[in-house]
Amino acid sequence: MVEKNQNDKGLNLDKIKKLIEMLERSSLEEIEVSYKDIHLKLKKPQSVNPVIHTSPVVPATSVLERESVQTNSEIAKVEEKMTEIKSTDFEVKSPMVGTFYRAPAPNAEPFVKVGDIVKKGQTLCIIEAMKLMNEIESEVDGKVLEIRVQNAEPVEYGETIMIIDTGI
Amino acid sequence: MVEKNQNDKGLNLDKIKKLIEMLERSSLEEIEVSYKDIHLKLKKPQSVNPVIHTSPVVPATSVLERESVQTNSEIAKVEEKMTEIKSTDFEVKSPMVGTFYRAPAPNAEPFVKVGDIVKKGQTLCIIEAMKLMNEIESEVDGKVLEIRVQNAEPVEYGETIMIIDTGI
Amino acid sequence: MFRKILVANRGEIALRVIWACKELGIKSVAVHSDIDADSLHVRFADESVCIGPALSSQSYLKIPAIIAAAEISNADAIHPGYGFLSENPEFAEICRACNITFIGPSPEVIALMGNKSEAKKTMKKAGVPVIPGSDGPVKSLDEAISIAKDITFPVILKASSGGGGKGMRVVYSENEMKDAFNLARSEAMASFNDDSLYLEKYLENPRHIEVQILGDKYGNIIHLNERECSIQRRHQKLIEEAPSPALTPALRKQICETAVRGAKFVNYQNAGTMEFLYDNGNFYFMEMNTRIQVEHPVTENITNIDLLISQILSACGDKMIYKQKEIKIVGHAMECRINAEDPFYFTPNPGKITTFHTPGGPGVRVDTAAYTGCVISPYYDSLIAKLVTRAPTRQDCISRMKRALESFIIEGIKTNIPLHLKILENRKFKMGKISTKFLEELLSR
Amino acid sequence: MFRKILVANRGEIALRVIWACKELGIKSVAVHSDIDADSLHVRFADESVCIGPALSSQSYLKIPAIIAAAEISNADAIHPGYGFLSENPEFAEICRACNITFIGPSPEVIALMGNKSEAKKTMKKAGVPVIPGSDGPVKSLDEAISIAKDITFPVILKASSGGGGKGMRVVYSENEMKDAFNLARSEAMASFNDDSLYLEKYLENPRHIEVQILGDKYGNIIHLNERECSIQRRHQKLIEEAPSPALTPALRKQICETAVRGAKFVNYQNAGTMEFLYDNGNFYFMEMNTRIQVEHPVTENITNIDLLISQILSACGDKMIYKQKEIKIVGHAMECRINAEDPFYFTPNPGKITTFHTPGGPGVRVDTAAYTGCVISPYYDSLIAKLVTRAPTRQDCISRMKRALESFIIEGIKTNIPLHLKILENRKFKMGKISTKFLEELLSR
Repeated sequence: MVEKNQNDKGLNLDKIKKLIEMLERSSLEEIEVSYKDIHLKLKKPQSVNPVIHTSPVVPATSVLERESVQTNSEIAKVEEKMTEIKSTDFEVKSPMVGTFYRAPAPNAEPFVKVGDIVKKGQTLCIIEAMKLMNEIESEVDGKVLEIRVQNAEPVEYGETIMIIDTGI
Repeated sequence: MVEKNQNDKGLNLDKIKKLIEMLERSSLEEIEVSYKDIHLKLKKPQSVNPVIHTSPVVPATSVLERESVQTNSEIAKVEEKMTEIKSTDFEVKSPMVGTFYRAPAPNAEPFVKVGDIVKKGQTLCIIEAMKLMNEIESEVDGKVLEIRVQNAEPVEYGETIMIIDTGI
Repeated sequence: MFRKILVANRGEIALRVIWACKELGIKSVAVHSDIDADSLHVRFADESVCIGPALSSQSYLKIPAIIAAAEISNADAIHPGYGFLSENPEFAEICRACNITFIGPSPEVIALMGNKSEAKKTMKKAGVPVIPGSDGPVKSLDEAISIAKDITFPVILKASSGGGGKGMRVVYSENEMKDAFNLARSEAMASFNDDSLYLEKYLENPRHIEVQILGDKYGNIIHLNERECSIQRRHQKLIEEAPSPALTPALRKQICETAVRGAKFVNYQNAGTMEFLYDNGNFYFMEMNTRIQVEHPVTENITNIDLLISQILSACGDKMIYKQKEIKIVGHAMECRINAEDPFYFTPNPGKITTFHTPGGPGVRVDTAAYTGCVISPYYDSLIAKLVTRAPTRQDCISRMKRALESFIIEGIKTNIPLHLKILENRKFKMGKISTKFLEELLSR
Repeated sequence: MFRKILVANRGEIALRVIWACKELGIKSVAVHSDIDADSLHVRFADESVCIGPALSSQSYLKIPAIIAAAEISNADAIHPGYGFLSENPEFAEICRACNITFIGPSPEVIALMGNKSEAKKTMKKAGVPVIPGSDGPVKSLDEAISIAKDITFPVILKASSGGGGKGMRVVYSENEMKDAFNLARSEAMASFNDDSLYLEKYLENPRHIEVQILGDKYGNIIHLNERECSIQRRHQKLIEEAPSPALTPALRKQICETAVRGAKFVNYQNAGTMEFLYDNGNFYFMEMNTRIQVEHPVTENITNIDLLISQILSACGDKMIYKQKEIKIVGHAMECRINAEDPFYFTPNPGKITTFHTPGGPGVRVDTAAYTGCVISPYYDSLIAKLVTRAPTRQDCISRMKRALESFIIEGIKTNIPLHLKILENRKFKMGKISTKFLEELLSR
């Protein structure tokens, strides 16, 4: 930012002093701060203790705090689930925005059901966008573990639509 | 003190001096500061003698280069001084905004000089505010180690005006 | 022109003064308490002086500290903002004695208008209608009862030196008078060190309508139309707007011209506000604020006149450049005061603001000294931002305010934004059917 | 009225559309690439749809993804903002075929005015002065030389489908023509997949003056006066203002009425801008932008008309509510585009914004989608905020802009704020003596 004509209340000596005190009292090894065009690095002598990293000096608050709160609980949910799920699970993500269909026609059988064994290249579902029916094929061999989207529901780009267990 | 506008925001000698003091007094090993095109790194060796680097990073034509050349001799002086300073130092802070006077009248002797022994209750200086002369008395017994403000200079509330060594 | 103005205030109004100084090319000096060292008014002023500890009485209210700060920084004028020392005649007097221009009216006018019962008497003389009531302080309970009977109940008792709702009591009948009189008197004593009370007719559903006055040093006084500030809680304004939805053009002319007459009578200089209670076509002088008001942006928005710049130029001795007949109202403006408080319990909620994102876009103005990471201290007033909108019509102005409130993100502390949204969605509010009782009624439901 | 508008854009203009939707009580749908999931337009819209990966061609420029997003969210209209698909006639055509209202002019008008040489021909027929030059594309080098001799050197070669300075070459003499012609042609081919070029007289010190047009579906077209956008670098505008300091009232009337005549000739609907080069009392049609412009707030500030709301109402089939003679200019307005770039080397500077504090106070408007903690991605345009000021006079407007720039704190990335301050302090700029060469000259010193 521009050099303002006012006194810079950024990193004055008093603040540096306080930072030194803080560093001394802490178990940290080093403090590095950038503020406007000032960069400051304070370092303690090498110690035996394990190095502790506390990165953001300035709290990296997001405008989206509410959402990140939700995200945490969502993460918790996902994590719980993840414990059941093996590392061999494959997430089928929607390659486009559109409407998800499980079957080729309203009264037809769905392409796949939970528990089905699928082969690479097999059609898993259809995503309709602009009246075009896009068949989504499996990229892996495996067993359908979960179908995340209801028939005829909208999906976003990148949304997980199915989970396939490739470890069978 | 009133913040001077512009121009003195850089890393001038006084500030470097103070930074050195801070590093000396601390248990830290290293201080690194970048400000605009000046880069300053102060590092304590594992041994006793501090190694001091002051070098402008970008344009070698910087106005501050000359100053940093001079810095070394200044630093030497500071070092000498600093070795004397103990944790028993007492900072005399201004209890009010006003103008600092070292003596009761323009041609009188100053109340105290560096090196003087002072007693609790002894007048250290005067701070004038709204034509009122406020005598500032020492809160401790000790020896005047440093007088931070020049005679007839303004002081802010809370500004350190003197340092008294109470450990004598 | 002044060389350097000391801003004897903090928060958004200190910044507001600094903006005006910058636009006029005048240097500014911020004063601050020690806990305000990281405040934006300190950052944006050309110079700053720490004047004392957090407690206002030891810093922002301490006259010697502020005068000393002006002296050591060589400021030739002081802008007092609102609150703190802005209506303290002694401070204005000391500034004058120290040869520092106080940006505001003369100490004499501040003193005269600062005493509510004296101000009322004076305005009565000037031909400004005042609420029927006692002529000055009531001396005894008996006198209070006799006047009340005369002007008919309900009546209201008020502290002569009062403000902010303290020392006020509404009395509906003779029976209630004794207790009310004693209570109001002790409150007045405790709050203002002055137990004198006055009494007036109590209006059941009044609107708060005030007129912005601007005067120079040569007797030229104009008005910049009215503001309506009926949305208030315990005499603390919450939403202000202009023009008032209650006034016809004829009534507007009448009330504004009356305000100018009153201001001329006391030879008013600089910016000031005449506050009236308005009920059913009648309006009564309540008090005059001899300073800039929190809600001045509302007037700036409908007149395109910068009130702070006008204050400075007037104090500097410039002649009034506006003619009354050239002052035009453009559109509608509204201000919501965003306070750090629980939106429904009104308990202050100081703390650290972790996210602060202000709304933008057309017709939105934000006056604030808050920022992401700043700490709202419990020592000072809870106002953290003024959100002001303008639009061609009152309805558009409300829609704009609503979307601005919805996109104002303040995290880390509670604010009254939810209350503002609730008010804006109220049917009576939308229709402009408001009074000073509006909020009380809304909250009691 | 529309029930739900999909905003086919990102950044500040997406927010601007959302504000208008909110004020009109219309639901909004944000579309976004995966890396924009935390953007403010996603947060403030009523709904959001992720439409693809970061690369614009796979998301904001991908027509099927946007149409599908409108379909799954049941949006009945799409606002394209500026850039991306805003001037793509195919997109407007597909919207129409899908029964979704495209908020803008018809696909036919977009196509006609989008081809620069066709647009020029058409405007010539409408009696709008155009720069002397080729009548449509020049077929060969020989033809280019012959026309250049005819209209006298210097001349400028431009890509027929061009924009943003690509495929442009100034030619000062016959000798230079061959190389310039070939270079411009290959640039045009590479950038727009169309190597056709046209040629026109090159003006040495022109001003960029443009007229804001607003039309409804019933042939009513008005202008909202001009903007001057002469402060530009490589045809990228940096500072825009209104009114232009170059025009007399008579010239203003002439240029604005000419623009309306041109717009009427093509039966223009919705908001659009006629861009002219102005030199010494003469003005020449350059091109028409068939969309809202970045600098629209400048016009909103001097006319008090909300252009986004006007666009939506017009697309919805509402009749024009403004009469030309009622459009009044109030004061002066200026916009500085704040870009995430090195202020003097112009290299983009994406990264995380660690502090973002926007200026407030009277007459200051900020349109931005940035916030403390947000990441400015290298995938999109470097515009992070538009700072707009209004004041009674141009001089006051500049003072206000200066203090607003000085109090705009952006940390973590470099911005062009220092360059803006440098321009604002320039004597020639202050006097209004500017041209499209101004910035080049300032920077070369």
